[in-house]
Amino acid sequence: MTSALKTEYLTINMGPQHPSTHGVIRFILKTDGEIIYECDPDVGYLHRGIEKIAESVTWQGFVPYTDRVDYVCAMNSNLSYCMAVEKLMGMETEIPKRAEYIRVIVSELNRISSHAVAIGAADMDMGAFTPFVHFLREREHINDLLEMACGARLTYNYICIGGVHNDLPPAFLSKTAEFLDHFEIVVEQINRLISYNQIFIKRFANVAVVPPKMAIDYNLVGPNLRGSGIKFDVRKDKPYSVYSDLDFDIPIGSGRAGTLGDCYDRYMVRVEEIRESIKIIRQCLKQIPAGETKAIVKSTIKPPKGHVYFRTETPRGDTGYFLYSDGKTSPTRLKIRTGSFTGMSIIPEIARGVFIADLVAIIGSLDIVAPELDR
Amino acid sequence: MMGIPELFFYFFTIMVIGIGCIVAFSKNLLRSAFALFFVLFGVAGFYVLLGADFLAIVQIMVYAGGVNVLLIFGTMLTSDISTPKTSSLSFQGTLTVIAGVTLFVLLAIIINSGNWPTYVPGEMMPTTKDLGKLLLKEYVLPFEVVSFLLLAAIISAVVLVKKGD
Amino acid sequence: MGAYFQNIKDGFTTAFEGMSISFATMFVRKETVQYPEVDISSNATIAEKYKGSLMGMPENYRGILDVDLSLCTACQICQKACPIDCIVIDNIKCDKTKLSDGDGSPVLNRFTQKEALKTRTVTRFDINAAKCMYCGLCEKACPTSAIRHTNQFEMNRESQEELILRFVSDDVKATAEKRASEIEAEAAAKKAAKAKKAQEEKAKEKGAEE
Amino acid sequence: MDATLISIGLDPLTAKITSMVIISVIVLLAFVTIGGILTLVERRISGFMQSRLGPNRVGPQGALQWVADGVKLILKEDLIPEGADRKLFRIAPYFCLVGIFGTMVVFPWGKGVIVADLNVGLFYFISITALVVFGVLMAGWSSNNKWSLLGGMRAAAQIVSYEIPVGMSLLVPILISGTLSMGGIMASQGWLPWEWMVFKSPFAVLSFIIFFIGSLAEANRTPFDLPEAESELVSGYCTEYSGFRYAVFFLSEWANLFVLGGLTTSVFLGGGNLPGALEGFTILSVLVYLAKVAVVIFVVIWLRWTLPRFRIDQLMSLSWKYLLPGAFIAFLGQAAYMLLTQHTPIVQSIIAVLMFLVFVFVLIRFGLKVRVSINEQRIPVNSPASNVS
Repeated sequence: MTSALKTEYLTINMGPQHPSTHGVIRFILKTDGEIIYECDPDVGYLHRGIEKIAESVTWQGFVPYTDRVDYVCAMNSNLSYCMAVEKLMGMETEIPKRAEYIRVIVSELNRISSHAVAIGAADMDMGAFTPFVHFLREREHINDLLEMACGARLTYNYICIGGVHNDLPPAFLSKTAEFLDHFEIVVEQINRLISYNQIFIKRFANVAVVPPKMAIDYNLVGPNLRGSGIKFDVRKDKPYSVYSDLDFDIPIGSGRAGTLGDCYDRYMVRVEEIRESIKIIRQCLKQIPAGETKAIVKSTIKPPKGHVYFRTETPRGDTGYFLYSDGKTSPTRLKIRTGSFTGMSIIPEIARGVFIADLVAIIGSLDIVAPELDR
Repeated sequence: MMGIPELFFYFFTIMVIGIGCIVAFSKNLLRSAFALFFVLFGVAGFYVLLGADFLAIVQIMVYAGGVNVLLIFGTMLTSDISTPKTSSLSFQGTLTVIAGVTLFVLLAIIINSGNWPTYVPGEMMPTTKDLGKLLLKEYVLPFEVVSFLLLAAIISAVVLVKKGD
Repeated sequence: MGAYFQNIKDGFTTAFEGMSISFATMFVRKETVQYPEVDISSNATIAEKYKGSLMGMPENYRGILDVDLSLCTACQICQKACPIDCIVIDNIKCDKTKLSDGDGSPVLNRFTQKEALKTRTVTRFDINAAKCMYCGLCEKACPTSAIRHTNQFEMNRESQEELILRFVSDDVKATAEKRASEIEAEAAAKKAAKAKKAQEEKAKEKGAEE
Repeated sequence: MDATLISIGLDPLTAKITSMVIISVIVLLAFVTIGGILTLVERRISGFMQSRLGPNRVGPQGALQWVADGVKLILKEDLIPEGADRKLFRIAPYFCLVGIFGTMVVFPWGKGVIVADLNVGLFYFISITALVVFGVLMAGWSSNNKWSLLGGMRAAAQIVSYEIPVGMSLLVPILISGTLSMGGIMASQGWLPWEWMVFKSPFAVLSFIIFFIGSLAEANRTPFDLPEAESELVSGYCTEYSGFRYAVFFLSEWANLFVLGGLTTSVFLGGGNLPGALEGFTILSVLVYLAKVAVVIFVVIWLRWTLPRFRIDQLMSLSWKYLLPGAFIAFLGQAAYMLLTQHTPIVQSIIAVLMFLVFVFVLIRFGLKVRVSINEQRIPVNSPASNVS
């Protein structure tokens, strides 16, 4: 009977300017009514050639560009790149202890703000605008703190090769401690507002299930991977900076509202990572030593010939920087490997046979940030 | 001197006939479906003029709001939406003409032979209560038979849809 | 069947919970900063009219770049540090102490003891504020803190041309160039004199040889 | 009015038509004002719920923002997309408008303040709003935009399927009051809260909840705003509209909010009934009525800024699996309840008072929750005390 009814597929163009694609991403959808039959992501609308630019600027001069790779968590991108260069130069051990702690504090603060945006944007895609604004309100406080540290609110350029550019202002630590006390409770309140809402759970549970094997096959990283129940975190498994001295857990998805690896798991992993980040910052605030914040680095560095690949855990997952040096003042080749790209690659697979509204949920739960995707 | 009811009567008549022509002759199927709404609405207007307020509301609610919306819905789903050029104007030879003429003649005979009450009620009297009483007392058997038929139709529709899965 | 009623119950209780929070928010302070009315330039000034909990601009805010030419040594380090080449500096050999600023006051050189400073001065110091990405690398590289970020951030201009900040006025440039040509002339004269002297000496030597 | 017009020398027919036109214009203007003010109210309330201020620049506390918005929309270019069905595209917004304004005929502004207390008033109310779905479908189809089409189809499916539970749940008040006229239903209730329709029986509560949820869906309010879900369908059926036509769509949407509040108030929440001693003060009755409507509108806005949106299949299952059986249970239960208690009005009153007390208890629970949330948000951040290093 079904074979007798020939239905034509409706081809819809979702994006590049669509409210829920978070930037300029385009999907070409073939739908049967509201059900997606085929989803073809079209990336590259925000490609700025950052990797090519790197070949024409100095090693230090590229740090501000890493802010732009992923402007939702610029600190983490800075950290990734700077640590990669430090490894290339073989000066990892020269970084002052205080600088390492400052780096961890600011990057974890930035991780919180990035996750707040990711969660809030997912809420907004589900039609709940208020939680999004509540999260942005809290993010403003983080922005204030980071602005206090470095003077900018979005593109920080605070972490530099050899440490951090300047020491933290005196009131920073006490203000951060106060903010954490405030935020820990408010984030739970916003969860009560949206994350535990029955409608919201029904929208996210059992949608776009990524089983653990598929997650590995498609090379998912970060919270998306952990949402499928795989306990892998670069901070824990290949510790860098001072993460080995800190005590924290790796939250993983458990299928608490439906199936393991569904949108709700990925979402809740982020919520719990916020809590873990709060824990990490609290420990850092206690343990931070006094002292220098920057190792002595020449104004124009020329790392030795060779190459290095360094990975850190950014909010969107395992971000890797591959650097190839010819011993010149700028990189010969630089490649950035980001979490959003792998997240995007799985969409055609999991967005088959779901509703258009579910595709929005998928994009929200995978936390795809267009600039990081296209670079 | 023409009163308000007469004015409305002529208005509705012109509307029903004129827009009925659009329904019949429009080349665009969806436009026909949209125009049908006005026809149904105009008929509801006649009911109001005849003092059948309940019937008028049911006409709007069921036919204009329900059936016609489903009709449009169905048309949208079936036809190629970007070029809706399916015409409802298609003469299929003499058979159509015969059928049309026969229908017209039959209707004319019925209208002429029937004994129609030709007065317009002066005051609009509520009909709801009487209708309810008639439906649940005198005509309860036909009423139930019709509802049984509808139930059967609904169940068969569900069964048909289920098979498609 | 249990799940059916559980759904209904959860739907109502969680909606109830959420509504209590959004209702409560109505009675808590508003975070909006009414920007032009509220002076946000520091933590103290923002507190005057604003009841929310956001901070004012910190002291190290990275706004539009400003250059203190009296400190500038025309060393061009900032130009090299800038990743997007928005700073353009031209310099010429010039005696800085004798120059005057646009308004006529003399440019004080606080580093007169350093000979190097005397010898070079900027004739062009343009910062393209439309291009600038406020990364602060120039500020960090500057050895004399001549280039620094202000806490100005309003930069609406009518054209892009106006966004190019020119710190060296034409007058100063003209004076500097004039002075430079003077110096050059002096140097040339000196050199000529030296050369003449040398020639004379050579001639003398020649003569002596002969 | 007719008499005044006849006295200045018009013949009766012209006078009647003139007065009709004048009254229509007045009602239209009143509705435009109400719709406009509601847009402002919604934006302000949403601002407050999000720790923002909302529009507060035009006029005192932003009171004239809606005028500014309206002027801006009217002055904008009226774009009709290439390949659109121009006639239908132009006519569609007015269907929405007529559907909502048509309810004005039976809209009870208070006790005895009603244009036409039709015998089938409630029924008329439900059926005339069917015009809205017509306008939405027309707009969705004629825009020649696939997102609009999806929006229009969603709207049609949604409104048609929610009309059934709404209609069914309204049978309970009809059963209790024994009439279909708006005035009659209002008159069958008292001014005390436990004399309101909603507390008359447990099944009335159930039908009230179903009616409220269903009419939210019919008015396309969150959590049922799927036809114009901005994160999914860009803007649904009004994606391609701009300028004046867009304003008409939005006006009818917010006017619909007011109509929703009015219907809920007059059918379930006691309308504009006053205590016996104050009987006859029409103005007071209208004020009481409007106050109740305002509360209902606030709740609707509040829900919109709290809840996320349903998915289309969940929306349908809510209607067919939850609301419709619930409405049937309410209807049958109410009939049984009336049969059982028809000779003991005292039991009915006791149950009504008990239910009111339950409601008060829920309100108190709610108040306590709100207090906890307020205290949580008041935990200081960036306080002067934290300035020390």
